[in-house]
Amino acid sequence: MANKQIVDTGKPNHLLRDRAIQLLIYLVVLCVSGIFLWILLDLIRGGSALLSWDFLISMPRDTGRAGGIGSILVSTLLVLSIALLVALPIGWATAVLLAEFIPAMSSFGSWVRYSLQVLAGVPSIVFGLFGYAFFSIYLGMGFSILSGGLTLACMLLPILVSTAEAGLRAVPESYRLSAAALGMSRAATLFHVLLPVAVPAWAAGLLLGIGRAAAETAALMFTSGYVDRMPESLLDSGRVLALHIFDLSMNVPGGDAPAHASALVLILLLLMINLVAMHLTHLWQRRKLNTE
Amino acid sequence: ASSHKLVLTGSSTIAPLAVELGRRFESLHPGMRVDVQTGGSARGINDTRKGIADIGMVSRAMKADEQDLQAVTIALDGIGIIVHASNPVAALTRQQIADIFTGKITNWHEVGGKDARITVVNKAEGRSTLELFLAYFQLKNSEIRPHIVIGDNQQGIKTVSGNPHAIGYVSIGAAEYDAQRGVPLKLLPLDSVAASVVNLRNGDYPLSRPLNLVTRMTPTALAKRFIDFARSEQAYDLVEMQYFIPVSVD
Amino acid sequence: MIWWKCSILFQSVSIDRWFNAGLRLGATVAALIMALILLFLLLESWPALQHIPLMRFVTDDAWHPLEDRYNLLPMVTGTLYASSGSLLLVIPLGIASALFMAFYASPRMSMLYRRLIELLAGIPSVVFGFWGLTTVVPLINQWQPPGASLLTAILILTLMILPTLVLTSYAALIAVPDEYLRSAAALGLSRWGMIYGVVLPAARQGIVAGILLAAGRAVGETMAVLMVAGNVVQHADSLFAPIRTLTANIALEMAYAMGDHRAVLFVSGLLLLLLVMILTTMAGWFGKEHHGE
Amino acid sequence: MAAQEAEHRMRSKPDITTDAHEGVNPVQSGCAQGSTYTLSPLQAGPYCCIPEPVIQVKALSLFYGGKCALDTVTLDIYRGCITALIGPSGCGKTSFLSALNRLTDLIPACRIDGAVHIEGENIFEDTCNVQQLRKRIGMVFQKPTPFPLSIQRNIALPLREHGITRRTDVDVITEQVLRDVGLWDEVCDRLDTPALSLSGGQQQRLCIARALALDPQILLMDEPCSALDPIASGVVEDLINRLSGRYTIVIVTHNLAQARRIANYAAFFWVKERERTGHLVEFGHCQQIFETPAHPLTAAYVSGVKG
Amino acid sequence: MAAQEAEHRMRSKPDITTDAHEGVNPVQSGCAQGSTYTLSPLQAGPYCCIPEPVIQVKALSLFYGGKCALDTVTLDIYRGCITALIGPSGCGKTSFLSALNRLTDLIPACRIDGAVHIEGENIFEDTCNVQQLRKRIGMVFQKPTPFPLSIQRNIALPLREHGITRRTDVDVITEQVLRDVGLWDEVCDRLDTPALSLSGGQQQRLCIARALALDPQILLMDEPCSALDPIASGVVEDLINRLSGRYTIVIVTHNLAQARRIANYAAFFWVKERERTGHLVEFGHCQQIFETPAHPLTAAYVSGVKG
Ligand SMILES: Nc1ncnc2c1ncn2[C@@H]1O[C@H](COP(=O)(O)OP(=O)(O)OP(=O)(O)O)[C@@H](O)[C@H]1O
Ligand SMILES: Nc1ncnc2c1ncn2[C@@H]1O[C@H](COP(=O)(O)OP(=O)(O)OP(=O)(O)O)[C@@H](O)[C@H]1O
Ligand SMILES: [Mg+2]
Ligand SMILES: [Mg+2]
Repeated sequence: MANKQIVDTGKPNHLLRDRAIQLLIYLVVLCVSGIFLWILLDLIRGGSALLSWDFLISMPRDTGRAGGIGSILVSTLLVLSIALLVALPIGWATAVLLAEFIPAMSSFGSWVRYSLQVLAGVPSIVFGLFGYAFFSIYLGMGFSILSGGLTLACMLLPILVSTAEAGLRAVPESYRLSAAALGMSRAATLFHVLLPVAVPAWAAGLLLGIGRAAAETAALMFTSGYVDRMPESLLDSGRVLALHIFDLSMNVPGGDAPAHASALVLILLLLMINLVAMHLTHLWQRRKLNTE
Repeated sequence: ASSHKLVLTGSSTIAPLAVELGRRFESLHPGMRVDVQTGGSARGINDTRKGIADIGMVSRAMKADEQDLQAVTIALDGIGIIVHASNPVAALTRQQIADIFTGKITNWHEVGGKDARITVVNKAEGRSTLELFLAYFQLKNSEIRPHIVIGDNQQGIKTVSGNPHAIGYVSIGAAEYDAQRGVPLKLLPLDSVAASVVNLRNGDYPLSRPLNLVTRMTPTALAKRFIDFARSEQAYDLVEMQYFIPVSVD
Repeated sequence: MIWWKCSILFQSVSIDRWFNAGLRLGATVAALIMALILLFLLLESWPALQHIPLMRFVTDDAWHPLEDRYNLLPMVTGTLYASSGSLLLVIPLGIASALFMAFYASPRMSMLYRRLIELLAGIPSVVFGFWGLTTVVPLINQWQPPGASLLTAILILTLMILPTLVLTSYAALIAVPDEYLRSAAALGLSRWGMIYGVVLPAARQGIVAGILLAAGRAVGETMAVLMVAGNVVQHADSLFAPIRTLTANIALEMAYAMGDHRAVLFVSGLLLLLLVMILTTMAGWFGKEHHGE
Repeated sequence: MAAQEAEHRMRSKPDITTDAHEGVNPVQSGCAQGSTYTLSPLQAGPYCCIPEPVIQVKALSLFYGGKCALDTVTLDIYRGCITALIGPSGCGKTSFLSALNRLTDLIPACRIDGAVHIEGENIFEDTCNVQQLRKRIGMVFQKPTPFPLSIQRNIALPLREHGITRRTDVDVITEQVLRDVGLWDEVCDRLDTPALSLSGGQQQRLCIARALALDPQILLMDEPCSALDPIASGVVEDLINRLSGRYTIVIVTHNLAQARRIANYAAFFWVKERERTGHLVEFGHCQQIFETPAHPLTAAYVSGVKG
Repeated sequence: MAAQEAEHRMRSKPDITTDAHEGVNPVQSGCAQGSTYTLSPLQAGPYCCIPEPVIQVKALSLFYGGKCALDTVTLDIYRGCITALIGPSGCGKTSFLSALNRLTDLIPACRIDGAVHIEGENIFEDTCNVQQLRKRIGMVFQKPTPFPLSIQRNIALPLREHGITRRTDVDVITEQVLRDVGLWDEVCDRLDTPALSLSGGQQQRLCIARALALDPQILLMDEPCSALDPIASGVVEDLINRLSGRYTIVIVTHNLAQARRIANYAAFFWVKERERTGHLVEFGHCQQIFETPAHPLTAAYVSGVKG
């Protein structure tokens, strides 16, 4: 046919182009996976020998060269929980407010949004400086798990808000309209209709936040401190895993093997949190929504 | 700081030692807590002045404007020049080192090594190791032409051990620890005195520094007890384990 | 009994009001944090700002704070070079990865790759820095000494921010309505034609948001860069020249700084904050313009 | 009328006494026999389209941002009657409906001038309880919009919200409204499956059922049949016919034949070419609008287009 | 026929020579005068519904996961004719259409048995060039689905993709197809605005124009009018009438009156109650299906429901 000719002249290079792009994309993926597997393998090679249950529960000795990371795990979890306990309510409340309760263009809304966007771009070390100046010195918390947790909470806020807000915005407008038309209050609409739909996005944001928080070094250097003993209260200083890894590799001669092992533990921990959170989200959504 | 808790902050060189000291101190005095934070000597001074810390750790001699604090030396440490183990250069004169660091000598073959560009590893501004090094070679930091600037000791060791043409300087203790465990690293003698703990102890090695614990003029009873403990013979083995030199109490 | 029913209604109205108040409180706190950060950075850097004229931060001949020379400019360029370099690399890599997960891989592969990327998102930056220091730097050193350089910084940064970009743009890609895909396919568009012509424009906003997020991380990353960038305060004249970024400078010197030196470091923190504020404002304008069209 | 009223009250307030519950019993037994019950009382109820305005729209103008979408509409809607809104796309029919139950509140840029009195009360006043208002005014959208919940919960959720929480009451009402829309037989064995797994027509009927469950006085329907196949559409149309009299119904439809079949009154909207502002051209008895339109535009529209 | 062919060639191959471009010139000048041009040649073209099958569907079965959605449909679709698919919701009309241009490939869980021959070639064979196939078969969906691009780019994008890249060619074709669907006058001064800012009816016509731009031989339309108001719907219906003969059209519609008005052939699908499997009940001339249906189900459907 007449038009076939045109297409036939166009066709081969399209096919070629498609193939080439596909090849490129596969190459990129191979490269990325390759490099990441390389890092992981390096870590495993360096640290797997040390990894054992004992390593997880015993205290570090000899500045971390010997012993385990028991106290450090505890500090890490404490700092993380404080950060989440503080950041989640504030962050999610802000997200709900921004997405559901005030018009996007209102001055309060745009002010909040602007400051969150700035916060999202603030380097973690600046958070560290701020936490040191505000929580540790001005509020007198000293080097403590509390101060570190609060600093991290500030850092997590923008991530939590933006993911949760995006999740809510992705819920079709029609749900809101029909809920309103049924005379439901906005709070009820939120809890019974919007949240169940948005929850995977929230969970993803939460996970992203936990990942960031657990891997954070710079913000905690000046706030939660270096002490590697078992914390007895929230006002004690406690060294988190990422900082432990940093210290072992930068400051302790012969600290490489435990640093590798600690990094492995951190990654496994994140993986576990990831899987558990995904599972819980799924269960919850299923219960709420009766999806099959 | 409460009556049963001691907070130490300051030099990252002393911190590992202080942690071990604290651990033993705690076992001797149940109910005590010793918290050690690292950072740098300046932070030790700062925090002690502000009262955030009971004791500051300072890995250099006290300066003139720091006479408001009371310093006690608990150990000695040396600074050693390090190169990669594969570097054929066995020794450098004081002048050669100064020239290398100021960029007048840029190739190893000028000092009898292979034909390769020298990578100068310097420390970041403010570190006491840097201050000591500069003072010894009578240089100013602005004269140094570094290729890499590092923070902590281990970063220096990792940089030099990963680069056959690098030259840097770190705490002798740390370097010796790693060198003995197979890290490709070589300590160069200084003024033809081998950089080793032994020579440091003899007092032969020229580039050494005191490791101080500082307090405010009237230390708390607890801080005083800890400092006394740190200087006592009970702590010698801990000091030596970190490759430092205990100072003998008279 | 009727009052009971009324009270429920009344409750749900007042719940809305209380709820709204609570939310506003939370949002105010969130917004105040930025103000607080600004305030405290200003307070801490005040001693320096008071007697060091602002111009000196750009006109001094070098960065030797102990010798009273405070030129921050080389570190600003260092930050810009490193982050824009890594962005240049990460944008194609990240989007290609996201496309792979959304349109090229089988569901299983996609899941696997996604897990891998999620894992990487959680690897602490220290580990990247550590790996760069012991693996990448020596490699590059063999080729162009000293190894620790702008290039290594860019490479390591790229690896670090890749997961952020991949995950966000993947989310944006799969949010593109199926209808677009269906009608594109029905028009006989090839896979790439569909992606380039329809999917990417439709997902543009999400992807740009991801890029901004990644850019934020690139500018703010401290530890990894500190370990691999060489940290020499200079304007980089080639990819192989060592550089120092503003954040690395703070981390390197903060612990040892006193007096003016310390205050100047806070000034550089302030500078970073201002930089971010300006970028955010610009992004806002940009977004608005696009919105308006 | 009175009997019907009583039955309404019983349904919407089942917690008055336990007697009320027993009073509902016959309904249940009736249901078990088939769909006879729900059809009969409705059909038996008096057909009462009373020329007494329930909704009085007074000079209503509606703006999106700066743009005027609806220009000074004045219109009465009569109790128990079916009023059809017709007109081309974009003439503001949906906007008009949304203004009646203040759904426009949800659109930040939307501003309203004028007044709408429902049972004599101006709904745009601050004293108006919006949730209560929306309970009284049911709305059905063009696209079926069930919540992503189970069928059962789709109906139970708004009931809960309005204070009907007892399990048995909710179940009774659920069955009743599902029968009303002819969905009961199709879904009674899978009330727990997601509503989104229903077909389009079923979803739409579920939405109507959901609106009916709150026992509103007024029902706003925005092209309820346009997404449906003829069978489902016929069912819904029948349903609307049965509901009239009991409810005041305002329906938007593009299907003129349908409007003609079911409506008592019709309002014709038109949109000006240039400024794209919608306005009311003509309002009157359905027959009058379709057979003796007063305005040439109306005449052109009702005759010229293919339904 | 021959004249028409020539005109096609001109349109779809504007880069043959520069003469071709001049040949198109009268079109442009014609356009400037109004929509006379596009209407006249099409209407002038011979009405050619030829009883020669273009599409032969042979025992087509379609499964979603394990569930059979369409059961052994065998059907011929004739060249240049309009074939209407009617039937209740969920009977598999959309699925059937999607199978014809292998859009079902996009649904991972979807499996197909049987064969579809288009111009004698089995499209389910691996050798079939799917993109080429889909270019030959235009499709319009129930919901308007313009891409989130400008109006201009919505049409230019598929053209580019199929090798028509010269700016002038693209512009000529764009104008022509927009005239074909009667959209040119409405949008000619704002071709660069986002297509999503158009009204529903305009969007749908844009989608039709987009499909026409590729100059397909076959046009599949899935309820193209259901989202439209009567005016827009009438315009589209006219358009379909004009396109018949030139294109082979398969249209799904819920509007039986419409089907009756425009279709040459009709196929009636039904869905079994229990297993929800769709199947073809009857296929024949439109008149026959509507007036003398062979199957009682068909009879019930075409008479019993209100269009
Ligand atoms: N949320 C909104 N923001 C801005 N403009 C809007 C919004 N909703 C509707 N409009 C505009 O208001 C006008 C009237 O829209 P409306 O939806 O009321 O029309 P309609 O009569 O319901 O049309 P249709 O028959 O297509 O549903 C249109 O021009 C439309 O573009
Ligand atoms: N992607 C899918 N996955 C699983 N099942 C599907 C999918 N699409 C359609 N179905 C099912 O296949 C059957 C036929 O659907 P189809 O959309 O073809 O019906 P239809 O005749 O077009 O209906 P309507 O008139 O409502 O558009 C339905 O039961 C539907 O639930
Ligand atoms: Mg509408
Ligand atoms: Mg369909």
